[in-house]
Amino acid sequence: MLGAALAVARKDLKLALSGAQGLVQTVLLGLLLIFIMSLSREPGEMSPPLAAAAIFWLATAFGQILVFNFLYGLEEAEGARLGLLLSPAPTQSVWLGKAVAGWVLLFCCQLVFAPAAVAFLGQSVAGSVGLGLLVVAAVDWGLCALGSLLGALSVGRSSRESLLTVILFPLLVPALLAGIRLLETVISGRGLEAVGAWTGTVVAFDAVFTAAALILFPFLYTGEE
Amino acid sequence: MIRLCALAAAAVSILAQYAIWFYAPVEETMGEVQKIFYTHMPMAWWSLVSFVVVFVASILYLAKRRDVYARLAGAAAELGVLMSGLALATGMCWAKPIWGVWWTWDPRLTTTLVMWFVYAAYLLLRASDVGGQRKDTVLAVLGIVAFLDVPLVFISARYWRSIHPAVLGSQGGGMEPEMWLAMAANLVAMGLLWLALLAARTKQLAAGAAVTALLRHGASRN
Amino acid sequence: MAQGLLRLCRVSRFYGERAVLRNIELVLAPGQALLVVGPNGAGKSTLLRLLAGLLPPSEGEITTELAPGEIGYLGHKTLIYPKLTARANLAFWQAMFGLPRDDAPIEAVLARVGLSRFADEEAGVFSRGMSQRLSLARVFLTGPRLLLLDEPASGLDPASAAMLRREIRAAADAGAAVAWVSHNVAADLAVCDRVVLLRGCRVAYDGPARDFDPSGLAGECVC
Amino acid sequence: MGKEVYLFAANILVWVGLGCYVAFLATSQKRLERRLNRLEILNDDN
Repeated sequence: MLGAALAVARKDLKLALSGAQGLVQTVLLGLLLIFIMSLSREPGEMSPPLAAAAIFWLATAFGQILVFNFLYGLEEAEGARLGLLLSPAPTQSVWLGKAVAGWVLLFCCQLVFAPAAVAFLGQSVAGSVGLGLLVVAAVDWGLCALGSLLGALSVGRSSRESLLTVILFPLLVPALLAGIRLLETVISGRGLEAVGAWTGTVVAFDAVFTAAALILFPFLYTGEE
Repeated sequence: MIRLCALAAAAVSILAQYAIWFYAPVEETMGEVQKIFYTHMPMAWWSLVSFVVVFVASILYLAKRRDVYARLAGAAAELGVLMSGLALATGMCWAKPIWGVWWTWDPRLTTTLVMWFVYAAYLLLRASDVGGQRKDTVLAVLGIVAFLDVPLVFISARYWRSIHPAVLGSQGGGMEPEMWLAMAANLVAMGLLWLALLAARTKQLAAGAAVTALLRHGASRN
Repeated sequence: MAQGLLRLCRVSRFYGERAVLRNIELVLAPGQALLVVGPNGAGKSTLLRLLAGLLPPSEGEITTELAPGEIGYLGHKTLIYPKLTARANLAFWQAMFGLPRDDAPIEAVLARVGLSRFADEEAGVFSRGMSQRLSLARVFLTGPRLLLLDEPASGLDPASAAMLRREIRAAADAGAAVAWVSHNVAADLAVCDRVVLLRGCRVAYDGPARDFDPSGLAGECVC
Repeated sequence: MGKEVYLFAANILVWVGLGCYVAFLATSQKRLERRLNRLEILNDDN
């Protein structure tokens, strides 16, 4: 399963980075969001770290929708989904491969979002950058686990991206809240006493939806149109 | 069965309404407004039960592939959205006079709102052509995922508030026995109504499917 | 009836209110090339997807002795990633099917379908016929015991179509079971062993190819 | 006066909400019956 998942992830990354079209759109949309949100602050004024963290995660959440629509769209263009399903690898390896590819792509996007957020929203990072990366990576995995599961919704003839957004966003609320709070802590360099509880939430979110996806994905990803 | 349930619901509802307006004592600090509690509480309760039903029916559908479970999940989700929506609305009617705001970051309120969003989206997908032939399966998966999210939403909503301490105190403290009785009456009334509506809607969806099947076999004869 | 590779027992398939296939009984035997013919909308493609296990039957049962990954499927769509080179496409499927990472078999199948010269070009620039050849190479690469082909010759020039028929015959002679949907009955009849005619959601004829009279089909089948 | 209004409002909201759902059930039932009728006419023709 891991081998096949890796093959899927590698293929998807190659396609995403060579065409670059999917990634560029995501990055542009995120930057646009951050820029527009920056209009809410008076010139010369700093956005509160909480607001900056919230905007960062909002950009990420929108980016995630595009990323997974793109990743699952790849299989639909020439019907490759049928080939994946006929391969001896378990269906879950497709989920895992897409989740990993999405995770990497999302992280790349965030590497652009983060400096943009710092610049446009007037932030200065007081906490440790390493910790920030760790937080972002952990929350991203939760987003990608769920995004990869529900991205499979958009297969077949009814690929309605707006529907994916409307169901995915409320489900992501716990992970986003945790991400916002943890990132705010990192940006403001405040004490880490509250972080324990949030870390637990993130870990629980990651674990619950990874397990759920492993069980439920084969039901979603089938040969039916 | 449905008719009986509905009749019982009507009878108990009248009793429950009487209990709200005349039987239950007026609470000292909050006054008449506290009585919203009697309509609010059953809504919140039965909406949560509806979501549990969606969850269980979805699991059963994936395991057994019987259409009746898909229909049950659909009916329960409709009731759940309706009742959690009403719970939110009545909750706001409570919050405004007592707390002075329409909305506050209370974990229970927030969880209810997020769940309302999730299941409203679920109903939206149900009405759309999502998944094509696999629609019931897709919705069953969503029904499971949505319910797994409930505790996570609740926990995160609680932590969120615990950092920004609540502006507001907790709801009414000690309750008199008459209040308990009034609440129980309302709870039972809504429960019976809930059951009647759930059964009626499930049956209706089954009838719709039966007509579809008739068309299918009719087409074969031609 | 002999135990086949794959067996359909009273299988029906519905799409919503519409029946596509009803009470289909079919056994696929190894080494046999089966031609599936019938008018448009008779359920040929659906039958192939049922055989592939891509669709669950609405009613009835499918039993198989095939392991996962032993079915090769060629559909209307080519199952190719247009942004990858022909070689990278095949290498991906090699990895997906758990085969060892090896260039030799890829070269071999590319040569077999006559694409060696274009191995390092992006598949997106290929013509329909070349894409179909690459698709065929993908199928051969995994060495399937059951080959399912959904109108493989559509859009092919006569030379490619002839190559396709040759390869299909060779695969059947090598012991694979082949099920093959076609509109070009006259040409394909010569290559296959057995014919199944679908009409009105049911099997109207199932028997040896030499006893099948395609003249009755004229006008409703050839598109 | 004043605060009781909220109690009335809450109660009315609940019953209006439930009433709307029952009305929705009734209309879909009617639609179903119409479909069934059409089906019977179709079958009589055969």
